[in-house]
Amino acid sequence: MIDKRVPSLSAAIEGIKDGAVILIGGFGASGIPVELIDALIDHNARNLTVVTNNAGSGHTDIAKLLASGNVSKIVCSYPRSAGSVVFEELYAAGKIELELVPQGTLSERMRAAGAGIGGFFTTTGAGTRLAEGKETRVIDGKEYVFEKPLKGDVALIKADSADRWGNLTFRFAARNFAPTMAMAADLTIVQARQIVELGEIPPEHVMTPGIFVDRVVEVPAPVHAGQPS
Amino acid sequence: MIDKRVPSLSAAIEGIKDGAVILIGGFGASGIPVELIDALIDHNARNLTVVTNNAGSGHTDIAKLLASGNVSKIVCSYPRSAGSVVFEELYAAGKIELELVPQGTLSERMRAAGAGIGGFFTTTGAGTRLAEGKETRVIDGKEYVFEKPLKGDVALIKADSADRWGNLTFRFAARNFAPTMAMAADLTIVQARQIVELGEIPPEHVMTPGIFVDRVVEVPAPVHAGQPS
Amino acid sequence: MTAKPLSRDDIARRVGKDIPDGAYVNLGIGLPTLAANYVPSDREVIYHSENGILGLGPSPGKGEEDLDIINAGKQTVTLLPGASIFHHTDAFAMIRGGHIDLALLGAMQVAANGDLANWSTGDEKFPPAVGGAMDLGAGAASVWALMEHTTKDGQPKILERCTYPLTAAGVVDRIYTNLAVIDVTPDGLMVREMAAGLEFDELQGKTGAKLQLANDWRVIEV
Amino acid sequence: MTAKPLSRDDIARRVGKDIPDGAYVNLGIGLPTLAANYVPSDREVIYHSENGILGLGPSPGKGEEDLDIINAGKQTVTLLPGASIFHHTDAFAMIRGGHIDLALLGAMQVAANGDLANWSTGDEKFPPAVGGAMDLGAGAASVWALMEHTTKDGQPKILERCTYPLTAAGVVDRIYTNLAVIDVTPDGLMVREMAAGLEFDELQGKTGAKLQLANDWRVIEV
Repeated sequence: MIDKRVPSLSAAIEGIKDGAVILIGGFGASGIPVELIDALIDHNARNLTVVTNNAGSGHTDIAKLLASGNVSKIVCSYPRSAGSVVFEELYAAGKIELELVPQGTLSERMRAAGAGIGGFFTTTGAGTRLAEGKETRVIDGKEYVFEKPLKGDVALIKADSADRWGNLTFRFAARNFAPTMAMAADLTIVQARQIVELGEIPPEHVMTPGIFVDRVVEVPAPVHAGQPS
Repeated sequence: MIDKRVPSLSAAIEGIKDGAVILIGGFGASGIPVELIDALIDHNARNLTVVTNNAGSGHTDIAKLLASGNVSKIVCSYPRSAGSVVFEELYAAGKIELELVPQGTLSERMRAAGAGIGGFFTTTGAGTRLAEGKETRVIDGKEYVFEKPLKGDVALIKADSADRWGNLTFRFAARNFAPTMAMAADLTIVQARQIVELGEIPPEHVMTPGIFVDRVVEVPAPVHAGQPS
Repeated sequence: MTAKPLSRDDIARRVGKDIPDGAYVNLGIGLPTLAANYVPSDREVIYHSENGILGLGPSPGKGEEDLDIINAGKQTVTLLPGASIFHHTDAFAMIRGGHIDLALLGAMQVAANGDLANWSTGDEKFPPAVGGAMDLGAGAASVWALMEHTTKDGQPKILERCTYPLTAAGVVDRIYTNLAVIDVTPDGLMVREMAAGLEFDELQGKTGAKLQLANDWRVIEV
Repeated sequence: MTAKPLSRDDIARRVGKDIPDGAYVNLGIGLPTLAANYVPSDREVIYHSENGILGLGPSPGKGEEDLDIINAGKQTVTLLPGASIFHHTDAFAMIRGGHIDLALLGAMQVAANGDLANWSTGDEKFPPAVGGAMDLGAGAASVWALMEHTTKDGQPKILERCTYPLTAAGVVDRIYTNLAVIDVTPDGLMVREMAAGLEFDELQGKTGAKLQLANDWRVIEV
């Protein structure tokens, strides 16, 4: 029997090791798995690399994780935004390493990891600082940059509905990075607003098939990122 | 106003030129746009390259297109199957060129074309005849083959529902190659069982966003491939 | 007659008139987003957002905001009938694959060859942030740069070569400023329109790259 | 005692017992598909099909066939509760990305180093066809090869090196034949089980590569 449901947030987070690469879904405040992040903070694994689009805002969720001192590196496209004070202080103090990746390349690199692609050529970033040191190639007269897969040890994902096989749906644009990150991690952990019976999600409407999901925990009234929890 | 609806199959097929590369959706008999193929046969463009998974069966749809003498090359993964007599005769007579591509690589190459990827490395085919003459690279100790994008001039797609913006849904596994082919062609032509009002397809259930679609024609009772038409 | 530079709203108004019917358009933050307000009402334009939306509608009414329906600037928006939702990787496949007809991007600098700089001043004190700018710059079928013609202290932002780090090389097709509308052509920068009362020499004086005045140039109408 | 080779159904029965609970499994056409019928009923296995299905169920009842619900062998199937549908590119991302735990593949030849040949005899008279075999061979986390131990005229199909064109290099983990169950290990081919009444020397005689007999070898039970 396949049952990916776990009874608690701490059980969901169990086993994450020091030094792990953690992919965290969300764009802006939409789709951020706040409760899983809080559980990760409590879990207290150290020296983490976090891959996520933004570097948090205010003092909750991702910003709170950074403030915990357990994140040594962040891989993202847009760390600097209104309220990204925690990140900016850590960065200014040299306490966090930043790998800046164009947003589409960030997503495509994770897809490559999940899809067994060893690397790909993209025009994004060609001729810019972010291509420095990278292999380039002219294809049909245009310059391309070679980008490598970006794999996670763990992905933290916020879903709307889930079933015991790990099939997922997402609310509107809370989908963003989630389906790609779910593919790209060895251990994909999901918080879902509701866990439904097998078959309740119509097969054609499954947004992330359960094969990409390892653990599902129900969080019936999730806090929206950036709001007080 | 954006209105991708066209009034007839012949209007849908209009303008396809001699020498065009035509991507045709479908796997086995599922998802094959039979009526569009028949219209293409009537249209009589010559010297076509057809990209599709199978090389037709019996004497209908893809087999009928091959029998028309208008296809000089087929790119596919599995041309030989029960009833692929038309293809086999043309092949034996040296009247059709075959480019054999592993099924996943076929799909991934079209995705690359649609997604602006200049090429990618895959383990599929490494060390086999189908990698002969191709660039290879060892990545993390495994051998990968470099594969290039595969772009279509035209894609012929069978959908279930469509709206005037070109948003599509598909019935069950009739989806197969369609979303990828829709991305990968300059001119994506769709036959849909029904054309619905804008907004009738819930935004989260759109399977191919209209941005990838150029023309939609309603074919209310499509013939299933391999069945008498 | 003294030159009458366009207001920020007027730049947006001028750009809005050029967004073609039926186009798939991605809007950068700020001026570009403003421009969408001025597209003539008889045109149907489909707006794309990097976070996986096609068919963005106007801002929601008060109390109708949905925090899971936001644009790339993280503002709440609405979905038009016909909208679709997809994941980030597909959203950027649309961009990189050339399916987005037009990206309207704010710019810090544009070079005569179409080089775009809009993500970094190169100041190492601040952490860099790029978002989807490089993807849009490299991928969109057409790129229009929107900006003030000069910096606040009067330095030109249109240059022979950008001094700021590039976002994408040779991608800008058209520049809209508070003083002019300029096409980037293989033969150089071609001024199509100038603000009322502006002399070409004055415009050239505020520009760090050689301009040519189109024979059929006009005064910008907003 | 004379050897009792397994029937085709018995090979499928033997394989079925080894398919683990909770596994994501892709089934090749023929013997592999047959094996699914013999998975113990207390196990839940999720079957994957290249054309974009997870959660394939048994054959539909007569009159209940849906021509848009088919497996990779183009037979109509059913969908279990919990099934999902996706497009071809995602289906192969699952395969190539190592998400499929196990691929059961029919084989023409297997080499001692795990090389698999199952798509072509190299005969140039016939058009070649590969389908998803190379993707599955290269991508699945584990590959089991299912086949008769020898050709119809008694030639070995397990060889030091394949003479047919390869499907994938060094990928087979286990071989199930009508005579034996053999693991492909870094130290060579290790016989885990033999058909009742079969002597090791006889098995070796029908095999074109050096075999080792595991200390704890057993008679195949079906």
